[in-house]
Amino acid sequence: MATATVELKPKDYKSNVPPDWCPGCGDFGVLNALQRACADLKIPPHEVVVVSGIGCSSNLPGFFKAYGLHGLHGRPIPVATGIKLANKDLTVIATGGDGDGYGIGLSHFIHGIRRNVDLTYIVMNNQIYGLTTGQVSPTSLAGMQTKSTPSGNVEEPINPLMLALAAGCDFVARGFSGDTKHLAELYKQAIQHRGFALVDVFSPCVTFNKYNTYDWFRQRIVKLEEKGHDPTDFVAAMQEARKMGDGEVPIGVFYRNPNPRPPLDERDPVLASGPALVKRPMGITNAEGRKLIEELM
Amino acid sequence: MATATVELKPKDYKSNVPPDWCPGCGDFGVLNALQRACADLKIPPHEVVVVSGIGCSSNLPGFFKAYGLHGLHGRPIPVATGIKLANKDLTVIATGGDGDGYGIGLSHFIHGIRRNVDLTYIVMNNQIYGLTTGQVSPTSLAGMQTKSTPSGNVEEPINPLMLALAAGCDFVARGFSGDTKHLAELYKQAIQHRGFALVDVFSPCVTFNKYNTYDWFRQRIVKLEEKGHDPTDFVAAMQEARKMGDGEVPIGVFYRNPNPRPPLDERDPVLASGPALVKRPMGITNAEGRKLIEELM
Amino acid sequence: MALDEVVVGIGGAAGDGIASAGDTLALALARQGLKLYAYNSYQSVIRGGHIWLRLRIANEQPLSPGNVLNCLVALNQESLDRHLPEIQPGGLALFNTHRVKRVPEAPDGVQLCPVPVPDLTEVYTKLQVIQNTVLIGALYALLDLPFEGVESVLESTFARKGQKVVDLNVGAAKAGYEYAKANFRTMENNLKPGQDKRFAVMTGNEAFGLGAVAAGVRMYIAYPMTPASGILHWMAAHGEKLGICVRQPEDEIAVMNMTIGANHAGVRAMCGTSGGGFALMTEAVGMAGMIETPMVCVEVQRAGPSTGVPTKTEQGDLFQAKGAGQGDYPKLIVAPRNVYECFETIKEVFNLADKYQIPVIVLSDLLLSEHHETVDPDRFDFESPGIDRGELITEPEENGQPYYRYKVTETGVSPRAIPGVPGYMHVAATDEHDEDGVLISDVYTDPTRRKKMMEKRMRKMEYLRKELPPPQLEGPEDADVTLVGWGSTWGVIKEAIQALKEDGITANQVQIKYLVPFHGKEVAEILSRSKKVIVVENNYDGQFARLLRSETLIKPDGHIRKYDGEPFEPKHIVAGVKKILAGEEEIVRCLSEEPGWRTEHPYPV
Amino acid sequence: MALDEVVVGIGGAAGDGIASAGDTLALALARQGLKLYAYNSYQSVIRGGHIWLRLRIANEQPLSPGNVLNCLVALNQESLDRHLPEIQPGGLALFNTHRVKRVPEAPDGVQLCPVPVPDLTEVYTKLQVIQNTVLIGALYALLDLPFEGVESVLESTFARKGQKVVDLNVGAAKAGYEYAKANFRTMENNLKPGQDKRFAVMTGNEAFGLGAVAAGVRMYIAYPMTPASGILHWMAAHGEKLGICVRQPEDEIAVMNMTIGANHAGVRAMCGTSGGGFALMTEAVGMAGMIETPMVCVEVQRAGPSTGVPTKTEQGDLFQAKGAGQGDYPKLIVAPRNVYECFETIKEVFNLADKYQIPVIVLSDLLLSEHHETVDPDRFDFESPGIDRGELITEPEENGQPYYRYKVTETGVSPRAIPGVPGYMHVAATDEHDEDGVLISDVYTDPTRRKKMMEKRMRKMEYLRKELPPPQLEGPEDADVTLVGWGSTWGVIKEAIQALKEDGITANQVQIKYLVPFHGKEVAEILSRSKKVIVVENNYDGQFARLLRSETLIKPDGHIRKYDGEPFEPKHIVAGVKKILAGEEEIVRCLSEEPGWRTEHPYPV
Ligand SMILES: Cc1ncc(C[n+]2csc(CCOP(=O)(O)OP(=O)(O)O)c2C)c(N)n1
Ligand SMILES: Cc1ncc(C[n+]2csc(CCOP(=O)(O)OP(=O)(O)O)c2C)c(N)n1
Ligand code: SF4
Ligand code: SF4
Ligand SMILES: [Mg+2]
Ligand SMILES: [Mg+2]
Repeated sequence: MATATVELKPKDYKSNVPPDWCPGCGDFGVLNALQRACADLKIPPHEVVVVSGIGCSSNLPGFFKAYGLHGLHGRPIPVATGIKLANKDLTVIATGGDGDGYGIGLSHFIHGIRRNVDLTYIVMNNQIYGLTTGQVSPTSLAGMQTKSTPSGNVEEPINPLMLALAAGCDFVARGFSGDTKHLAELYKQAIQHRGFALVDVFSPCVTFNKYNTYDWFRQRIVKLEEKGHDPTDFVAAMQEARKMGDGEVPIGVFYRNPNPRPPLDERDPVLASGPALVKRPMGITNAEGRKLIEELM
Repeated sequence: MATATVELKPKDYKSNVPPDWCPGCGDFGVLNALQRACADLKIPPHEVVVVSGIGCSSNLPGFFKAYGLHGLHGRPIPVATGIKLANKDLTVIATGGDGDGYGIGLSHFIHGIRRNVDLTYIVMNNQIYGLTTGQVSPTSLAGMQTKSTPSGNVEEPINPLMLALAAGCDFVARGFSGDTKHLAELYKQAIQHRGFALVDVFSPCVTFNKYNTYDWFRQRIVKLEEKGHDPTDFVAAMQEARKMGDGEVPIGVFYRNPNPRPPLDERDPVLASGPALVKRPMGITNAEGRKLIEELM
Repeated sequence: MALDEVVVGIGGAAGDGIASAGDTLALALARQGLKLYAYNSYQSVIRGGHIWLRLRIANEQPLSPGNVLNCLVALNQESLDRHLPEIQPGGLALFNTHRVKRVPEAPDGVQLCPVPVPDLTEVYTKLQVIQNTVLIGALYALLDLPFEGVESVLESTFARKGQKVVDLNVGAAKAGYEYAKANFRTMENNLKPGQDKRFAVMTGNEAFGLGAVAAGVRMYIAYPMTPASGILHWMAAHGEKLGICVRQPEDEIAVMNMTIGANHAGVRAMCGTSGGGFALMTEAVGMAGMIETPMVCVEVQRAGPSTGVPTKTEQGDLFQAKGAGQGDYPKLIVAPRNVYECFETIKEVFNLADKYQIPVIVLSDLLLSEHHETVDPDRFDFESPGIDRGELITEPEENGQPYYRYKVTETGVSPRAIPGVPGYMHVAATDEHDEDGVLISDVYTDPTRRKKMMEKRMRKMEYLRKELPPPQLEGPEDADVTLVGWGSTWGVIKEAIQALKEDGITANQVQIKYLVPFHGKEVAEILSRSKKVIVVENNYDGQFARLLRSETLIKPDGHIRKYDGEPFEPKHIVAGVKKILAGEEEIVRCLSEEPGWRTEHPYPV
Repeated sequence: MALDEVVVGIGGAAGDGIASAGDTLALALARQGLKLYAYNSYQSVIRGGHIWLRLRIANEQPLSPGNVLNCLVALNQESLDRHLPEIQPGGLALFNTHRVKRVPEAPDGVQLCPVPVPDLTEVYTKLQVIQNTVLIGALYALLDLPFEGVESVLESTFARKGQKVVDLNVGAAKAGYEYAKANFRTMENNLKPGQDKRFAVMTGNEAFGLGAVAAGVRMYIAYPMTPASGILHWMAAHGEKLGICVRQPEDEIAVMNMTIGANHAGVRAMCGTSGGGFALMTEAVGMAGMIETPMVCVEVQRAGPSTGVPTKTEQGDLFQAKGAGQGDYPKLIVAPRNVYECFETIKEVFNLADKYQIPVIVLSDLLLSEHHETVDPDRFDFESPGIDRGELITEPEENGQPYYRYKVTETGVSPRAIPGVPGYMHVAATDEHDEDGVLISDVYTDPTRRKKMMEKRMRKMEYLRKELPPPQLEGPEDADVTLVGWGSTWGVIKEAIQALKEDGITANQVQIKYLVPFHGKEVAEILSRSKKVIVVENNYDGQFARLLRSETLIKPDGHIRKYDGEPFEPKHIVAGVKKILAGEEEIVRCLSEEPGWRTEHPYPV
């Protein structure tokens, strides 16, 4: 991660396309916090790549001034992985919604953690499918009425933080888009973490989720740092992560492994030994090629 | 789950196709234990459906006398779900390999747990891709040399038991195919559990996995029941599940939720109110149809 | 000049409640016996953007959105600016003076009808969407239609919210109605409300849902995706009452595998998606072909490639459906041609899927699935032709014969036993297998057996083709030109033919419903008698024209294509036919080019 | 009658070490300047089953597995029983008396060569696979070839295991060699070992790997799948040395998305799979088309549908590749025709992918990818034509112009900046977008812009088609019949033509490499001059014939198809051509029907 010498402001990460989210949508907060975090970290915008899936939340790259790839529903992590492995000098941020990341994209999320590529993954968790006009999501609470569950959701939500911890994620945090200052701090830590980092963000959908509103969260949110949680304690992290639904919604850094696994670019012998792949010369000479053929002779 | 009135023997679940696994393959033990468990539970063979993916392990239904569906790589859980929802009177067992279930099929595994359909899921975990002649799997240990990682695996394995627990699975067990009696007991409990039940089985691949051999396991395996583990204690279960790789490999029932979530067929109002879907009459009258159209008039 | 039909356009932003305003209007008109066709052009955004709903109203059923605009209901400034220039002489523009500050000059003969909505209903200050109700009331007045239509709809819509809400809405509509009567000229027209027979207002997606009910479907499985979500929503809303289990799994791969599992276990299960979701399903569609499990999937096409223009219509997934999954296996691809056929098709294909034990892909598109039209309720027969499960074994039978699940037969179809039946145990495997289901890919392979099993499966295609009704020529035999289309363009082509006739060009039509298997011989025979053949399709590359050439060896004389996101209007086809007949172009690439469609790029670099 | 070429068949079970025995033999022959073509018929099982490896050996390069069997090396009883009847007069059968207990009657003129392996090497008791080495030594003797060939290969193969192991193996081979010399008649043949120039023994998959290296590929990403895994294994084995990052992600969806991500970031990244994996990738292939990111995927076809016969060959995925993903987008589908072209194609298509910013699908098949043949190392040029990245922006340039990633140009290609370059920031979106990348699906849509962008992308296809070399007619212009094939069948068709000539039928050949875009006009022109056109392809449904009809409007006079899992042999095509010319059949469905292929169903119900 390179840092710029010049001062950078959040507005330097603002594209000329104004966000088209519904007024009051939580995703505004996510965007603002990310712009602030990048500015604070002084990452030159052209060295940032924001990769998203499909969903309201996944429109974010269009509103963020940087390189962006607005890909397929559920696939930001593999795309971001490809980009990062090709050019480890970039700051690569994967982002999307709860349906995108915990529904159709769940496998990439868990395997992304396993691979431990140096990515920051931000999930705008509104517990609903927003862009498709309000169906149940894997994080929708049981009983929730949606267009696809008009008489109430009969499945229990999954707990992304528990899953991330169980999968071995070395940095696990949760924020709330109603508190962008706090959120920006989480992003900064996540971006600085070398390896796969998760920031799950409760980002209310004011149009389709009538259950998990700003008020709902405000009544329940507790900051982990304020209650003395030790983010290096795995078991404590698990215990805090289990709490969702118990009336208390903790936010903050749940877990930061004091002995984090080295990221893939340090472990893979090819990536580790030399500059970013994209900066290496291409092709080989006929003499070198001949040697490869000689193995078959 | 119906039980037969006549005595049933393991050989009643033996198809006329002899297994084609390599001599010594762990999957023989998995098959034998399953035949024994079904016999002990007296489930009439024609009321059992074994659904698998693709892999050496996934050939199992061919050797098991029952209904079988040998589907696509990674997809036994959704297929089994469709079958069980259509006919809740059947005993549906999903099975496959570690690549099948924890690699390409991981998302279905986690969401299968979330949906909590009454399935038993048996994973023949040999920590390798067997049928494709020996590539790294998501449960291969770090450093393991395989055809796709000739200089050693640079990724850490995922821990399926931790993931299952984090996903909210109410019955989580692990067996060893070298101890079929113990394994059959786990299967019986898993089949009797109403809801999604996982039995991960260490089932050595004698041909391609030269690391995790029978000997390797025999030196490490510890039975949970012998060390006084309380399977109703979630935190203890997590702690035992974390142990893989620490020199000790616990087997047995890690977790059995004392207050299990009701299975989907009890929660879904359509499934809950009446006989198996397949046994309900089909179609409606013109008068009933007319009412539906009148909503649009 | 009194109009025989009236096209009303309602324009606004997402969130302005256009869809429900349209629903109210459509239902009101239908209850009064009028016929209509409504199409909503919207964007993939929840708030903002420009939404443009057109309702074409007539005494006889219109079959397309039509060519022109007669009445504009502008819910915001932008809509007035965009569409005012399009209004035909004799038409009018209604708008709320509180939302529209700047009134552009109206074209000659177009009446501007500013309605001071805040003055007409005090609710407006709290609930701005009430403007829709007021304006619909006003429109009703200007179309000289009896107010009871609107009233009855508002009553039934708001009934469950109590009489107060009903009164409030009826009052708002009435205020608009009266204000308009008092202040504007009514528009002369020949619409004849008050016909006795009531029609329903239905979308293709609703018809698919109703068809599924008639077919005895017990499970509907889908992952949300525009424009297929309408089926999911209808099914979810009705499932509990009808005993249909509706599930939304984690992704489309799970959807397809679950659907196949359910069908395999003996229920009828259906799934639905759009192109991107279907791409993920293709591997499993091949599984259904291989294990010979019936399956029905509705693929509602939208404008691609990739995410594309998710709220726009296109017929661009024919090749995807045809090429779904590796290798050759029998399948049926059907494209219903109108709302009635959406209903009929589901009943029909479930019977065929069961009979031939094959996967069926029903190709719809956003236009067909989401547009509303009036339909005759009497044409929906839930009881006939009845449910035919084909050779399905659900009860044990003591015949002493061993059971071969994949028995080689003349037709390629083998009796299918479902799990749970004693005495018929077998394994259904995606690996190649012998008649008894045992793998022939594994410890032994046998080219002879492999060949036999491939031929067994593929033979079904010939029997299926013979069973399907071959396409028919509609219209005069000796026409100047034959228009060939497929699926949803049936109506608009029909109307174009009518318009061409008025211009002295006679045309007839072949509209293909069954795409795979294809009636190559029959179509070639029809077309060989045509003077000119023009293919009309809603995509760039002429996917259907390629199929047609392949199956009939006929080179069409011309092509009319559209891939700008908006559906064909009759005028596009009329102009295209003329250009082709005049030898000006071989491929006419249509565009919706009225000023109302154009948008300046709002964010300069 | 001294043979000009010898076909050796080695039969045994999985786990008997046939593949490595074949490798030893092939390398030995190649080192002695002989040419060979080897094909292994195996099953999807790790131990057991029946494996049947055929090596065709000649002085000039053979292009197919051939028609007959001359020498059998039977590693077990079953192999002797199966294949003994197939041996041509003058041929022989070698086997280990310890493994074969019952010797069936040999056909006339076939020499039975029982070798008492346990008596020849004491290692046998511990290591039964040593029988292969002994039998290869014996075979060498009976073919009258100089022992040094085998010796040199065993030396290099076992060098890293130490001199003792080398000696042991060489000793075993020598014992076999000498026993055979002493006890059996050598087989008269015209093979001329000792030619100076050494050839390499290469598979198509290895050639793909080498091609990727030459193309400057920096990442290879794949999920294991037969028969594409060979590329993964070669890349993994060489990646570290060559600086190529090799990754095996969780599934094929991740593979394709990662590959696109890597290409998007500016490296050349390749991926590979077979049909089932490709089915899962199709959605993302459409993404590459839409965001205009180059991508190269090798799809190695195997016998479908679904899991099918995973270790058998077929050309059944053409429609899947053509229909990959929803909607229309530009893509290139190429089917290399031989091992050299596997190498050349990768270099070529990476340049084309970069130039046109499109996804490329390279369609290989199990036959081409897994068969071994001798190749001239001098024909592998790693340096030419050189790497051409097209219009790629990797450094900032101060020109004061705003950057439009998707600028509309004459060719449809817009200069592409990779992430990290200051001043060129943009978003690549799968939604339809304007020239600057801003969505036109979202708050605004504009049919005019949508049409323009579709046309911009699709225009590339015309330029690409013009750039690709059109197919050529090979053979005499005025032949009796033209055989049209695609991809891997090039060699076997060529040999069939040779054989037909000997029977008095002249034939020529058009072998298509570029399938999409297709040179319809050029092919039609060639075929319009043909007396008869017969399409040869390795599938059931005539996928290529359908494409050909669509693109050329030519109805072939006949079809020769094979879909029993085994590849074409020249004789199948010869017989098919004769039947078609005689008017007996229009579609000839070939079968490998020698008794050796037949297997009794081993598990009666
Ligand atoms: C393969 C595929 N399936 C379905 C869709 C339709 N789709 C678009 S966005 C979306 C869900 C959005 O929910 P989420 O990811 O939570 O994002 P949100 O809109 O709530 O921010 C779906 C299902 C798609 N684009 N692609
Ligand atoms: C979509 C798809 N990708 C890849 C394959 C190839 N394949 C067959 S089995 C297998 C892996 C088997 O590993 P595992 O599931 O662990 O089973 P095992 O053979 O070890 O029992 C793979 C990758 C396939 N059949 N389908
Ligand atoms: S629908 Fe919900 S998630 Fe989407 S923009 Fe509106 S508030 Fe945000
Ligand atoms: S390869 Fe391994 S997993 Fe497969 S059958 Fe042999 S021992 Fe078992
Ligand atoms: Mg969401
Ligand atoms: Mg495995």
